[in-house]
Amino acid sequence: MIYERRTKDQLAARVARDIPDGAVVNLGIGQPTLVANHIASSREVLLHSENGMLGMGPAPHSGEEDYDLINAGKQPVTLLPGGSYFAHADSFAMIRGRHIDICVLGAFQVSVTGDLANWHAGDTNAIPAVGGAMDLAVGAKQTWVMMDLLTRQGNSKVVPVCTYPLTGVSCVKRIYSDLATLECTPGGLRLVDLVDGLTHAELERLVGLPVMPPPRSPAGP
Amino acid sequence: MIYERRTKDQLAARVARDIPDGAVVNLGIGQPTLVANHIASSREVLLHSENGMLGMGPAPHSGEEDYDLINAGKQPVTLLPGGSYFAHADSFAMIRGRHIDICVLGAFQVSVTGDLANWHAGDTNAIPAVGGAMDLAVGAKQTWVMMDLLTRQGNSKVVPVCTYPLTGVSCVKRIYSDLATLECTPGGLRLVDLVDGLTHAELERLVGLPVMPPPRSPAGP
Amino acid sequence: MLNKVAASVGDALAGVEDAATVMIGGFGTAGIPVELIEGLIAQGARDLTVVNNNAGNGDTGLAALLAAGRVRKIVCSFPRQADSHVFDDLYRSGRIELELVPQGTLAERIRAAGAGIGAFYTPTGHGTELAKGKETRLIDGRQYVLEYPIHGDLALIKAERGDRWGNLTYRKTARNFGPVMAMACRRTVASVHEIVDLGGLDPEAIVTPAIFVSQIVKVERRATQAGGFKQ
Amino acid sequence: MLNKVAASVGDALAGVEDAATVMIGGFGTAGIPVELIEGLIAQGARDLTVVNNNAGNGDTGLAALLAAGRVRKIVCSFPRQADSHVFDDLYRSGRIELELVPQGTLAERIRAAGAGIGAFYTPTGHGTELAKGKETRLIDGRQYVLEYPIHGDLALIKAERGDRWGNLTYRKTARNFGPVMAMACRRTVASVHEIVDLGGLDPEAIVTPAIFVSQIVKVERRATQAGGFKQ
Repeated sequence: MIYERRTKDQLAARVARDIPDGAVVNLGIGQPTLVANHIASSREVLLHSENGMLGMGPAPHSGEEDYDLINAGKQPVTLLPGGSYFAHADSFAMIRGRHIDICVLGAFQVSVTGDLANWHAGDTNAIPAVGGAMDLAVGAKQTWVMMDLLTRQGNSKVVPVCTYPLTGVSCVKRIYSDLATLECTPGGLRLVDLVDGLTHAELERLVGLPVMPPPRSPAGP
Repeated sequence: MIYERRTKDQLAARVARDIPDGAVVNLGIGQPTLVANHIASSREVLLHSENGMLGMGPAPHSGEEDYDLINAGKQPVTLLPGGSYFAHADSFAMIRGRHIDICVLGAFQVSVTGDLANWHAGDTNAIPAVGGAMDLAVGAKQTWVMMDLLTRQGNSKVVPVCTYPLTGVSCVKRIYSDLATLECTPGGLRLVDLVDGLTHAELERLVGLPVMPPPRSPAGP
Repeated sequence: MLNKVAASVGDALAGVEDAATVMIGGFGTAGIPVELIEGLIAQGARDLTVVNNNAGNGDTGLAALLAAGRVRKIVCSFPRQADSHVFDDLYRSGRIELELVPQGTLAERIRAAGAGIGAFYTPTGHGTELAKGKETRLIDGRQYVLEYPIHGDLALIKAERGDRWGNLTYRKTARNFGPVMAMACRRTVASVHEIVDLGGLDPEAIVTPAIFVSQIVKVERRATQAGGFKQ
Repeated sequence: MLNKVAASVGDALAGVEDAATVMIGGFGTAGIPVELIEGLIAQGARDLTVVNNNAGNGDTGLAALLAAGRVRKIVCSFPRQADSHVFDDLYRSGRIELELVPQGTLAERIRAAGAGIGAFYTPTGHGTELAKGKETRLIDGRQYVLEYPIHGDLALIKAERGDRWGNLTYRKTARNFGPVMAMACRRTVASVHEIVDLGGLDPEAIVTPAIFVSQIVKVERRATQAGGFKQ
């Protein structure tokens, strides 16, 4: 079988396609940030940044950066008309209070039942840092993960049980990866879609876990 | 002995005299509201109203009432330059978080150790209503009570133990009354001042409780 | 296009279900969403639990909702008022349930629901009748009472200006419970006196961000006390 | 006359005691009260506990305070950064204590201190290492962790405009931790870029009311990232 991994931009576009118009979305630091580039400008999606902003716009033109206006990744951004600023406690009240429709996060590991490990690679010498990951993981109405399916060593990042320290328990609903989109359910993994040329059987071999077929016909990649 | 009760205005003036410049003060509904009239306009005291205002000013001129601008007693008021509006949760965070320097409340009964009863006269047929009294009683840095010392029947409203339902436990620091000013201490009542002509002995007879003498010479009424 | 502007109060309130918990903003004459309450009466939902600071005044607004027999229970801090006769009669005849909550605890329990807090310890009410049967805890030498969030199905609030995303500002002390009630309910409907273009509200001065608002509807400012301005 | 305007940063920071808990606002480049941190270094208090979202960047500001050996413990959500070498060295050599707190829990614990809440249950962190040893509780089918307030002796925050009563507004995302830190400390010092006459701030748009502020001091806007504007 010949199949190609989704590029980072293809993956971001795949995630963007599933975000409903009008949704309030928090995009985590790193790869999830790319999703914003793939939401058509004709659509209205409200981007929330946990440092205190709703209605976040794109990066400013070079030379127009305002270092009082940054996103959670500490990069200069802009605010759209209709956007608002608020304090940290209010921003995390939005998150914890389940007002964010979708949060997209990176991950080191996700378990079949949706446990998430994304804040600490388990190296006991590393200086730990958690930021808003734990709040987002359990607070959003839906937490989606965006990651490569396999590590560089070829091991599945979707695992029966996370071995890295947890960020949240049973919180991931969907995994968008370079090879497939999966849903975490109480009964285990369920397939949403695959890249062209990758078979269900080959996916199960790569993940090393059973993957239930989609309830109906899967959406294209 | 001949003595005269302080009038309501004299009592309000007595309370006003003890409020330091720059203090943040919440004046309860009813008699405590009068205190505002006795704070000299040359002084700056920040009045807090628990419905969401700091820097409350006097009543508006007749015909200039704005019914979106009312105090906790639901009377039209004004806002001074430097005043601010905020929501209920923030307003009670100020109260509960001990940011109000002084709160002045009315009372049915106060115990020698500062228990306060001011929300319910104990009539089982009455419809109960508490408002912000319990928050104010325990939240302010200092809770002062302003009341007549005796009921119409001549019974002391300062009691060994409150018989009416409590508003707060050990929360009253000072009692400003028509006959005397008293402090509630863990050791019992202590005299601050008396109206002219009333003796310490006669006060103790009226209250029916021992009253410690002031630590130093009492201030005049 | 994200457009939360409803064409009418009737449209905004379609589908309110029986037995819903409805939070209604307002304190005294300020911030009562009179038109939305009238809309709820017209809409017809019954067996409601209402969360409000008071329990209605005179014969209009919340008092009219009570008089129409739509309210099973009221959660409030100060039901008894000079003109609360509608509530008083229902209460004395056992036809309405009352949960009395200190005002600050009411605001904080509503905020807790909106902020995803499972429960919190407050010093307010400790040692009083209103804390009877509640868990208490000594923390750092001070006694606290455990209080739980109040979640709502619908919030009806009165704001001043709004835009099509649902951002809101308020006017003076009419702000009161609006911001926390908007956070605590699955659906929040706000009346406004003015709808401005997107970007027409100062992003530094928006009090309730769009995320907390489901629909807004424009109502005319009335020449009444509840309307705010004297005219 | 109530005048909270300090003549200088030095005046504003007089009397900070050793072993104080100092909350310092800022997130990334936004809202760091650089001049106040420099003032604290000059003032000389030591053995401090610092509460901040991060643990310093580069060699200035909080990193300089750490490098000067003034900080015993830091409470933060995200110490590790590309340029957090000062903290990293202190931490690896065991010369600084770290309490790692999820960002939203950090903000809420600070708010709880300011709002008089004795403790609260949050879903954040349940089942993770950061909740180890903490009380948990099942509420309405969901697991929560019990968290306690963080009280401070001194808050150093960066605001935009202020008046002599101490009212504050902020600028864009520089608002971040300022409003809650101002609530949670016995003493709050805010730097502002402009001091306006009383009444010069819109009462509807004041973010931190005067009640939470002890002193304000004017600092010039710098042509640096931390200053906000590019110049």
